[in-house]
Amino acid sequence: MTVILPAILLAAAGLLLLLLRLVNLKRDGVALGVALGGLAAAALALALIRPPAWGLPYFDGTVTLDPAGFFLQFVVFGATALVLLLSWDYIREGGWGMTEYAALLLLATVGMVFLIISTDFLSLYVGLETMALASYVLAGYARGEGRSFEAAMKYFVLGAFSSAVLLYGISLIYGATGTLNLIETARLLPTPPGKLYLAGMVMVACGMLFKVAAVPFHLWTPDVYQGAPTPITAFFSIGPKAAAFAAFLRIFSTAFGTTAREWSILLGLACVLTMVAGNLMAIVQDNVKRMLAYSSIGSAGFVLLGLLAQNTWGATGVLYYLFAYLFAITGAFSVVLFLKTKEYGGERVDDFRGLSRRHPWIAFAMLVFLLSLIGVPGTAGFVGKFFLFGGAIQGGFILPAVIGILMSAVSAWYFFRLVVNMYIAPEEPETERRGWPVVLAVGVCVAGTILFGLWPMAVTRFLLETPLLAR
Amino acid sequence: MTVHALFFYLFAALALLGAVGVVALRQPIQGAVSLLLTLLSVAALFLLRGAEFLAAAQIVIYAGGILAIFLFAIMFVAYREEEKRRRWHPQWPAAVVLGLGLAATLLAFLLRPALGVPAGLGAAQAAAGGNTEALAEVLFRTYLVPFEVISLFLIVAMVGGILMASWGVKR
Amino acid sequence: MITATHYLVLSACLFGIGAVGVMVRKNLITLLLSIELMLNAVNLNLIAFSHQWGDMLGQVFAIFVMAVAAGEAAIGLGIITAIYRNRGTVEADQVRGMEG
Amino acid sequence: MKEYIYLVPLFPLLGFLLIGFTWSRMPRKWVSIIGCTSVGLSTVLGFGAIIDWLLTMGSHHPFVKTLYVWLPLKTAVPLDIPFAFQLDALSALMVAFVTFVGFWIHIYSMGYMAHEEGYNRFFAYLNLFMFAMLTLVLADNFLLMFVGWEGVGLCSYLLIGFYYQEKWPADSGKKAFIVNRIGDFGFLVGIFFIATHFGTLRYEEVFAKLQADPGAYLGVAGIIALCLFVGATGKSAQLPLYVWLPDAMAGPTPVSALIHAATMVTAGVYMVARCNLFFRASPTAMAVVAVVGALTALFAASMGLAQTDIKKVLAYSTISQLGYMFLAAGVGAYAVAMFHVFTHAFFKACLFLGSGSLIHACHTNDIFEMGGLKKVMKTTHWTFLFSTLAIAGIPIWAGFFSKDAILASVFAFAQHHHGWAYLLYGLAAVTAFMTAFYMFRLYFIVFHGEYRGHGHPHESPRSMTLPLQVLGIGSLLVGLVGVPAVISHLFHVPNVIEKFLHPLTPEVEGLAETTFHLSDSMEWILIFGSILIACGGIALAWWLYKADPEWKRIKAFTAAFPRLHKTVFNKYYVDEFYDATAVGGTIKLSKASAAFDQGVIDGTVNGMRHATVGTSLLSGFFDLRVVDGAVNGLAWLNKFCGDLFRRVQTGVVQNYVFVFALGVFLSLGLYLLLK
Repeated sequence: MTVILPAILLAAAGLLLLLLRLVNLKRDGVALGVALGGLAAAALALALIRPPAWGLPYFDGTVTLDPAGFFLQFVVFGATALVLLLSWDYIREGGWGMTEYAALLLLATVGMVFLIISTDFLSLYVGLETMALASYVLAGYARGEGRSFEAAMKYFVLGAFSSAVLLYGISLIYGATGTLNLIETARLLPTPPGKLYLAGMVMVACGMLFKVAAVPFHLWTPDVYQGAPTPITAFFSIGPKAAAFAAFLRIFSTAFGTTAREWSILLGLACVLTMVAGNLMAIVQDNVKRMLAYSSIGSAGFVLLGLLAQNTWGATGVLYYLFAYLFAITGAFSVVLFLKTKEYGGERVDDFRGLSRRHPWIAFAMLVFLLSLIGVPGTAGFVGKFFLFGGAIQGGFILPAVIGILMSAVSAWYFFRLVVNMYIAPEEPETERRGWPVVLAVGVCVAGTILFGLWPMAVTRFLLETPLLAR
Repeated sequence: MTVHALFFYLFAALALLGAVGVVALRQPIQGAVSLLLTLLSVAALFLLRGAEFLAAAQIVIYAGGILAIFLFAIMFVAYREEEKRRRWHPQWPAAVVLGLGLAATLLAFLLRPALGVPAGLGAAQAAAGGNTEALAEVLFRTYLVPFEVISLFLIVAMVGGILMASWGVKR
Repeated sequence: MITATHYLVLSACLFGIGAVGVMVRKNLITLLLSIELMLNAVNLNLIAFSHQWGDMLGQVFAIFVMAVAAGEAAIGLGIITAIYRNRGTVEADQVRGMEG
Repeated sequence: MKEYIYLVPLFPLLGFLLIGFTWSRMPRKWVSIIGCTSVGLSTVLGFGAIIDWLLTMGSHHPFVKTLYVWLPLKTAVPLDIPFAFQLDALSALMVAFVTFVGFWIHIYSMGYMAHEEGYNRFFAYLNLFMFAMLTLVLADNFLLMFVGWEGVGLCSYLLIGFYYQEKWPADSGKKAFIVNRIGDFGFLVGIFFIATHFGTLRYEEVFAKLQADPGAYLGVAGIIALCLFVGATGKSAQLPLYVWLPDAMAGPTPVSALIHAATMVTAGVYMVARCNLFFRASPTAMAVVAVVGALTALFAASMGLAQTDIKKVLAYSTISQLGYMFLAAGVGAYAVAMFHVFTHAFFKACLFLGSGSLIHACHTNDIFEMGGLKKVMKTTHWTFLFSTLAIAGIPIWAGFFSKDAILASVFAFAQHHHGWAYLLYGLAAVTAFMTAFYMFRLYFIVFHGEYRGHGHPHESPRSMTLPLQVLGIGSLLVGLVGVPAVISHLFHVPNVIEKFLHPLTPEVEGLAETTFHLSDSMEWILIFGSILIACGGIALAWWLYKADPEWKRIKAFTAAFPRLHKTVFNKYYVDEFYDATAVGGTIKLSKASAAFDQGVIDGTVNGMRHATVGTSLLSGFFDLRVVDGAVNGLAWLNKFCGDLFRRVQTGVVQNYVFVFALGVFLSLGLYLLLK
């Protein structure tokens, strides 16, 4: 029970919000308070779970709390909390009502939690669908904006298609092993792997690659990221992605761990393609949300490197990079939101002109986020990339690692277009003041990026010293 | 050829026919009826594999529930203008080739799976005292947590569906 | 003798037809119907394997798949309604404000 | 006092934070005080720490001050990467001149930037740079060095783009940053190889492992060395990544003096010297370093011959001198390379500051709009002359000793080991001749003859001339710490620097050696030879530019070879080549992949529909609309073209599904083929 207590608390908070909506209590402040309170309670409950409960199978092995799951749950809680803060101005200006919005976010988070802690294909799939379904609605939340609906539609059609592919794959894996449990799967996999397993593995891989937006299953990403409400874009770029990577890691490292030689060909190809295409495509974008979307595609490629590596550094890199990415990408999107004055303000690269003059602190914060995304040492992003690339080289994936390092140099190119605009371009008229929640979110992200860049020890020690995944 | 096999081929053919109908027929409403054919045939196929509960659920949930929503939506939005437009996206020849290719590659993997003699459901069902009981055993014991989560999922679906359907008024 | 392979062949065909439907149909509702075809293919697999292995896992999974299909249909039709009201069309290729 | 070594980089950081985060609200006077004091304090503290360390531990034992554990590499505790600073011979030398020269350049900036907008920003960046540079040199592990390495790159970028109203500086800043990133990429790959093969990144541990069993690491050491060298070529502007440095002159002159002459650009040499054990394990790597160094020296010097922008002349001479340093490192004379880094910092900083003083006075960078300034700017004149004599290699000035040491080392290397290195000696000698020539060309054009500009040039303020005097005297004296062996025997003055840096290059069985001996007579011959070369260059400059006030001779020469002059003046069109290939190529590639995403896939899809008549007809049977269209042939064609054009910019969900399905299909097919 304790293992799923955080999820229960979150679900309770979400349902409470829906209830409030039913009795027509629609105060935005109350909604934000309930949602943040629910998250805080969940985080506390999670933090109180002590190691003896870790790694043991619960509920007939459908869920297991291992260090990776423990860690990533905090990441998604953080993502949801930050996104709630970001949404404050946005949702209020649209007059869209915080209550249902917060409820959907929380329920999506419940889905992510199950995606993260499941050690069974069935519960993993159910978590995935809960998360995805709430995401479709959230993508279309900017009602009245045609492109928001368009984003929801594209996300939905492709999401449903991909989950059909994933399901087909899972059914084949079940056919090959006779179990749905991930840990059992590892035990029951026939050696050498049969055709049934191979087809299943490929289709599961395709489904999961879609969820993390890897090339060539990434086509939805730019459109959805651009069309969705900006806070939700921030949410998509870290929350569901982190949860999907947890499941990815669990399926491929744990369940399919013995056949790494087979799947590393496919994932290696996808990884290299993703890094190259994502980063190159970002160069030609003029819309900041779209640029960040492509850069997040590229980042998924970096994370895949850690998955490929199949060693301690690699797994640590995956988790730490996602952790660092939480601060950097949410921060970057919060700056975009900060600049939103009119319809699509803050979305063009030109909107950043002279930001350092208008809001020196915000410009500095953006610089920190971009440096972290590029992977400049001293920021949390560097530490994550260090383990990812180091792990890949250690694991013998030298060419992908070298391509990754090169692509991370390329990323400086397009990110510095923003920096140039902020620091080196003439100034433009004043923007209006924003509410405190956005500023708070920016502050938290800056603090996190710098703090975990300079003092990564507390986290990395934990990640390196424990066997991350239940086996 | 046993009766069992005869039934299998009959329903398989009907299912495929319905599926082709969904893709090829002009009107969405025709497609929905076509899908009904497939759904019922698949339900029959479930029965042939000893999944009685599933067959019933297929008819109730799918044919009864989901398809009803579809018909509702079709009535609401898409009835009138359909005739004037092309029904297929211009990429259709390539898509058909690809779809056939996909099915063919899948078949290449699936045609000779290393599967032994089927165990049949007899033992499992006998132990629990019937198909539905055996199912409930697994569903409410092993998969209790996902079962609870799926209820959240349905809440999200309900709330989301209502929200989305109530939006979209032109500004 | 009808074996699991028969079911697999049928399900692969259904899956392929469903995929073709998603790729070629412009009407969003028909597109959703095609996705249901793909999910049915999955269920056929699950039932066949359930019979093969002699356990109930596949059948339980199939129930969940049905529930998910129901939820997806609800959301999908909600989205379609919203788009219809917003743009006056339910054709997938008419909805394209963003590209590149 | 050495315990407080961490304060040396910390003071400038504090200065940066203080100035930076009050933005433009702090008055200039306070900014000057904070900016200069912070660096002054680190200078004093740095020297204090070095002296304390020398007295208590001696130069053979490095002193390490660990602040806290930064990053673990393995689960085992001893292999953690600390945030720690290390004081040894090499870092002591670097700290000494970085803080000293840096301090005087800060003082100079007070005068130079007095009338500029963004005074606060400038000092904030300058202090941040000092922090990064000192972190770079004091780091006790590769990762921390990389922190400083990226930090100096960032500051260099910010400072080059300082005049952001103009487009050129902004572009140059970006160029510098990107070229540096390419170099950093090599460095980072090298670091990862070290981490994987040695399991640690601390210098002490890595080099101890390498020394203990060089044979075990021979193969990988060469790869690591080459990766690191890629990083060095980026930061230290060597072939082929030198292109950013001349453009970096768009920044304010004190920046050129500090970052692009005295300190940051020498970081590559420092790094190679630091990692000399890797390089010595691989003769190939050493040869690469030496050849790249020699070629860069010659190439850059030849480009300096025809420049008219005073700062560009100095920029090319910097590249050329850096080439010299790498040449020395490539033949194994690491101490000599560092010696040249040391002397170069003084005379090149002095030259740049002098040029700043000239620009300040004449408001132009063009040397042909100066002239005759000898009389009006006395201090600037004599300090500039001193440093010019130093770089030309005239005895007793600093550059002579270090340059002669390099030439001698190359010669000795050729004599003892590889005959082909005589060729390098030849290149270096030609470069020395060119250097003397173009530097004195500059000197004669600027200070002699008649004033050709407008306005009334005047001597610069005291805050600018004082640093000039200090560095001018420095360029006369600092060479005395490294006198050649023969002179050291003759006058009984020790070669201090060589002794001091001796622990840097331990003799290890199986690795290339680092000290060579020449016979006394040979050494004398080489010394006189290099003096002769320098004098020859000066004489030619004198003959062309001083003895011939109308410059008839040189004009006749350029008229005779117009194409040669044009090619040299345009820097051999290397920038144009890069723009056309590397930069253009990447943009094209990204455009192409964008087009692929949007167009090609969709185009293929549509192509399959439209290209074949058969398919079109088939679709016509099924689709009334197409049949209708086909009847109105022209209308159909029209629509088809528009359709196709529109389709290139997709955004249609079915196309996305198609690509998805294609991905699944290809992945399945891949495994079908593999099995």
